[in-house]
Amino acid sequence: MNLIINGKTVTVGEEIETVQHLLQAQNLHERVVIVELNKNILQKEEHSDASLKDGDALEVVSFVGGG
Amino acid sequence: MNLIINGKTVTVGEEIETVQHLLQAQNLHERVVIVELNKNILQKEEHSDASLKDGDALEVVSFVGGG
Amino acid sequence: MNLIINGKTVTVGEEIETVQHLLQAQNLHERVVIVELNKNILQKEEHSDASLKDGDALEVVSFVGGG
Amino acid sequence: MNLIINGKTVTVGEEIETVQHLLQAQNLHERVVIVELNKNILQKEEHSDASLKDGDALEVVSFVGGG
Amino acid sequence: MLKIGQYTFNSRLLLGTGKFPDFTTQRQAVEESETEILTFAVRRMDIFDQNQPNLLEALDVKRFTLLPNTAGAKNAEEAVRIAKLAKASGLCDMVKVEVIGCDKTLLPDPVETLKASEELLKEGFTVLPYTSDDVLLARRLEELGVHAIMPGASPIGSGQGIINPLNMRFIIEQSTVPVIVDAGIGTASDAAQAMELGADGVLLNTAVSGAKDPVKMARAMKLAIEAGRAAFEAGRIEKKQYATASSPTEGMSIG
Amino acid sequence: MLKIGQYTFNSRLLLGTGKFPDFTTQRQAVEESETEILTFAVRRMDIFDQNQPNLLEALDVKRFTLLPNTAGAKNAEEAVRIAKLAKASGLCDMVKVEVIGCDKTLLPDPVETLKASEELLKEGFTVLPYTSDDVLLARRLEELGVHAIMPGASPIGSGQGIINPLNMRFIIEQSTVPVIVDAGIGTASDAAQAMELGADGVLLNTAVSGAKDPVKMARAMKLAIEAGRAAFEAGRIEKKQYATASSPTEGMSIG
Amino acid sequence: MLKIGQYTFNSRLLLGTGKFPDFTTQRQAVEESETEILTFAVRRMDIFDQNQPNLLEALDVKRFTLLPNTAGAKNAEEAVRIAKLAKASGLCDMVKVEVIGCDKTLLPDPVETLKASEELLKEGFTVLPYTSDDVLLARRLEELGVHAIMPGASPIGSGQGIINPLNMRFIIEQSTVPVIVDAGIGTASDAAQAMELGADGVLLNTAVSGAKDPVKMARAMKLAIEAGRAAFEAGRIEKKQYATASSPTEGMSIG
Amino acid sequence: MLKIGQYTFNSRLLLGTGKFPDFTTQRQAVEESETEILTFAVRRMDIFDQNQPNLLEALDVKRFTLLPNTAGAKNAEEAVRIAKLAKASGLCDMVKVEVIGCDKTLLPDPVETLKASEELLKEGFTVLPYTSDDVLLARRLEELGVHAIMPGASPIGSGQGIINPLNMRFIIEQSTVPVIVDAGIGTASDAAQAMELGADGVLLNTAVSGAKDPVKMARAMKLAIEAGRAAFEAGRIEKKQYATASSPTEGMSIG
Repeated sequence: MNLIINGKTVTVGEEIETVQHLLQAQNLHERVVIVELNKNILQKEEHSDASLKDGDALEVVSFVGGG
Repeated sequence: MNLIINGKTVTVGEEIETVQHLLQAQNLHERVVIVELNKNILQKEEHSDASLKDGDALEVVSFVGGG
Repeated sequence: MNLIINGKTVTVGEEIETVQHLLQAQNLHERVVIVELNKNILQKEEHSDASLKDGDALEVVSFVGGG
Repeated sequence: MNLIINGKTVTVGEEIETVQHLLQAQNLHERVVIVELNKNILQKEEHSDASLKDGDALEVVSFVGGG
Repeated sequence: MLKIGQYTFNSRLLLGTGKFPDFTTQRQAVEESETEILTFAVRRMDIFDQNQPNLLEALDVKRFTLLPNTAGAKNAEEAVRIAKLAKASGLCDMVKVEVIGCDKTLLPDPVETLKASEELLKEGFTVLPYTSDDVLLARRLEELGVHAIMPGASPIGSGQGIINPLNMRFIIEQSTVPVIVDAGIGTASDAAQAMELGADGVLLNTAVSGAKDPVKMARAMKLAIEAGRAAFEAGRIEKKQYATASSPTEGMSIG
Repeated sequence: MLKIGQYTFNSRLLLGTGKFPDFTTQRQAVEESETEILTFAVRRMDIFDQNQPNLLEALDVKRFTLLPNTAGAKNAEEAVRIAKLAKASGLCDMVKVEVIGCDKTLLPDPVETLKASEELLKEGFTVLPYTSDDVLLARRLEELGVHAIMPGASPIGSGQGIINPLNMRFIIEQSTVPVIVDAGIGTASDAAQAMELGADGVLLNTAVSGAKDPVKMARAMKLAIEAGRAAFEAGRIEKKQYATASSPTEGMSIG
Repeated sequence: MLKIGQYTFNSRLLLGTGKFPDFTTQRQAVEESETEILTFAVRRMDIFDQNQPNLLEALDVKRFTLLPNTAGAKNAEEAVRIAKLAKASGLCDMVKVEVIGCDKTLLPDPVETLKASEELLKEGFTVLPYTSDDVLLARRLEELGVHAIMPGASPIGSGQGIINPLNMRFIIEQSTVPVIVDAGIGTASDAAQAMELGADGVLLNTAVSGAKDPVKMARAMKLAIEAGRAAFEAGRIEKKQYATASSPTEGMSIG
Repeated sequence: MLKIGQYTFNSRLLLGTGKFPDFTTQRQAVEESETEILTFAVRRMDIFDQNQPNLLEALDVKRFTLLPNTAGAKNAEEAVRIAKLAKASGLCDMVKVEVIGCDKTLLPDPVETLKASEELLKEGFTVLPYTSDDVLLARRLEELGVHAIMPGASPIGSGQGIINPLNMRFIIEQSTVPVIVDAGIGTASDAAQAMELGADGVLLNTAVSGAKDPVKMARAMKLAIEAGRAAFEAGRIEKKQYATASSPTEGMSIG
């Protein structure tokens, strides 16, 4: 399945059915990660129910140093 | 006839039929005077055609020192 | 005996034979007092030996608030 | 004859008998030149009487731009 | 040459007409200043008072470009109305947009100033807004199409001069329309500094009318603005922390 | 009118002659500045170099009062000698006493400056010492009988302008001889400010000779000094923290 | 106690987390500063780079209130989106509204800042807008209901300190919500001055992270803010032009 | 550690004891300031007035190093005499040389200050002259062998802070003995600035004793001096005219 993550097309395995799966696969589920799925910002608790389908566009952002 | 000039009610003679008459009566027709008749700003050349009727509200303003 | 203390003439009893006596008489011997006897500045330990005679001029100064 | 001019030893012809001669030889007699002969500052009018002998030390200065 | 909209001027001094001790002093000060632009306010007049002095008649208005302000307006609507009244005099189509947001500081309200400027531009006025030294606000006004930007040096009549020369320079650097430093000028060196920063002109009033000798101060301001402009064009030396000799340092030890 | 010793001048600008790009620019700058007093330094010359340019001959010295400085002197003795050499030219009896105590800041040595001034006064010179803005040092110099006090605005050639206007005002208020602000002037508004503080004149060099366009800057300085003087005489408005309307505040609400 | 919205803090220092040489230095600087509020930016992450360091994990975020900024937003819409993304982390509901209008000066756009603040207030955020020192703009923001006003002292990272203390004081005097001086602080005395003007807090970043020794500078800032606050509460002496003796002037002539 | 002559101190604050509202406030202010050096003046006392309060007895003098000043002296001779009187108390051998040359500005006389310092050094005193910010005068004093230089920030009690930071820095850079900024400090940020310039200490009096709350201001000054010193040691960022982002500028456009 193809996803557009932060503007780049990425192919992920079929086992990745939800945003939560995607983050777990990268070991990010424990970390501060914010996901926007098809322009819809997800709260942390929505990650597990947010199912992914081919062509979905995700923004994945975090906090970095800033003033 | 009663006019409301700059907020105050003033009684003027029947011979005052236009804004021009009003200004002439006060010797102001030669001077820098701007008249608003019933919220409608008059150009200088409109003064002579602007007829006055009882109860008309006029604003009469001029230039003063300012920065 | 007359002394000139800080510019003013003062009469003191015969029992006042030294600067130390003078200070003791005013209960100042324990305090921070600096004495100049006839233009000669006395160290604290010299007070008891500094004998006074009629007409001696004394400056008596102390510390006050200052910046 | 040797002269020390501004610290440098210079040999000049026998015809140079005065400061005036020296300046004329260099076409400086009309210009703003100040001469000190053996630590003695000369006024302009003294130049013609100031005779030079072997070993004399001269300072020759002028005005330059300054603030 | 100072160009504002379709107007051009030799003088870079815009002079306010408020608070002069008397008309004679004012007329002489205006003369000495060699200004070509005079600002005015619009106010109700008592038409039944014959002897009410009239400022304009004390001056030969034909010789000046009149710049009425919208002082007194608390919002865009009032400002627009005052501007239209002024224009109805047939004497001017320029206006200084002045919408004060605070009686204590007499500083302008950014939102209403933007609104009023936009509206008056639609109405075809030549628009000169009095604004703060907010750099992006100045840019917004320029984007609307105003004919000049008039940032304040410091509060009106305070005579504190240019408190923030950095913002002033930023506004001047970014602007493609003339920048006229307005309000807060206290003395000649303030006006010169404004010009040295690259301003196209200076608008002042109290600094002249409130001086002990307004006529002489008018002349001082004229000279200062010419001086500041010349210095700006001449290109000043850079500031250095340490010193640099003006007299030669070599060959100093004489004898 | 500026009076220094027995001399009187219409111009209040004293111009240094150092570091101009070329003699032509210098001559034009001198013209534009309308100065009547030119400063110079005294240096050894190479009498065997015919073509060595001579500054004075590039100018019609008769038209100017010459003010040689003692730049290069490290102590009073050297300063006195340089002054005497200058006087021996028969062209001047004025001298700018300049005894530098530090090569980095080029600031004057107070003790040697006092000594040199005292000695030169004995010798009958018209003495103008360059000094710091130390108020009591200025008073000491005046007590010696110097003909003018020349406090520095900031380090020579630094162009930082008047760093301490308070000391400058104190010096001006206490002085009965002319006070000429010397050194540190960077641009026109600095010169205007000096005059607004009440100075009797300004001596500058690098601000003009180092400008991109020295001739235009010379003109800017001339105008600025006139502007500042006029502003000083006119009596500026006081600075206020808050604003004061220049347009009438009453009868504002129109209709 | 500093109260912002429903939050209260003992420290009046808000510390940015940008541009520290390394996480260790940053952690120590944060410790020394004793700040309780840390600002952050929101950025895309590369989810496929495991070792990508995560700032928050370098700090014990539970101990701090997080204040994400909307840096990078060019308009209100982008700012609102960044704020919502930050809030979706579940870690914060405060936001520093930062809509930059110019890349060179990094000064804020007044119109977009107003829009973004209004929208985010509707969304229930605790809103702290970074704004210029435009006094009426600050008032407009307060009228919208923002929880604190954050006027810039000078351009971000410029270290120029408070260029316009007058506007800063006006903003502080008129505000009923906390005023936090944000941007431009260069060193400890700048922070102290901000507090002496009556500011409720100071937000800084580069002054600490860019110092040669960020940890020591963090401590300097903590002390300076306490010093400035204490001085503000203590009530400073008035400035006088002339001197006033601190030692008694009477009875001076001894003998 | 501040070393003056053979003395060393942890605190860099020297506190004057003049003009406190009462002894209790003074004692508390001294406590809060954590100063280790107290300045005093020497005056005639009325030995026949028993209840005459004695300042020293209100404080535990053993805990402090006493620094009597020579205030009141109009010349070197008077200063030397006052210093000797102070020393005869057996409580101190340090002295603040203070020879005032002008009652209006209370600025020091350079010549008499040099003379008095030279004489007192001969007499074996630890000499701390109060001087102007004249850079070469400070060097002259150091050449005499004084144990610290104490340049004034602005006139005594004026609270104007450091008017000429450039001279102050020059003095600090050239000095091999401690430089203590004395006189003119008005509030905490002034003291912090003095330390940021690299001063070794600050001497103040009126700023604390004249504050509405002297005790709190004493604490403010203590903190400010620590803050300023830490900032000096930390190495501040350089001032830049334009801005530098603290948040990352790359990867800003999100989605």
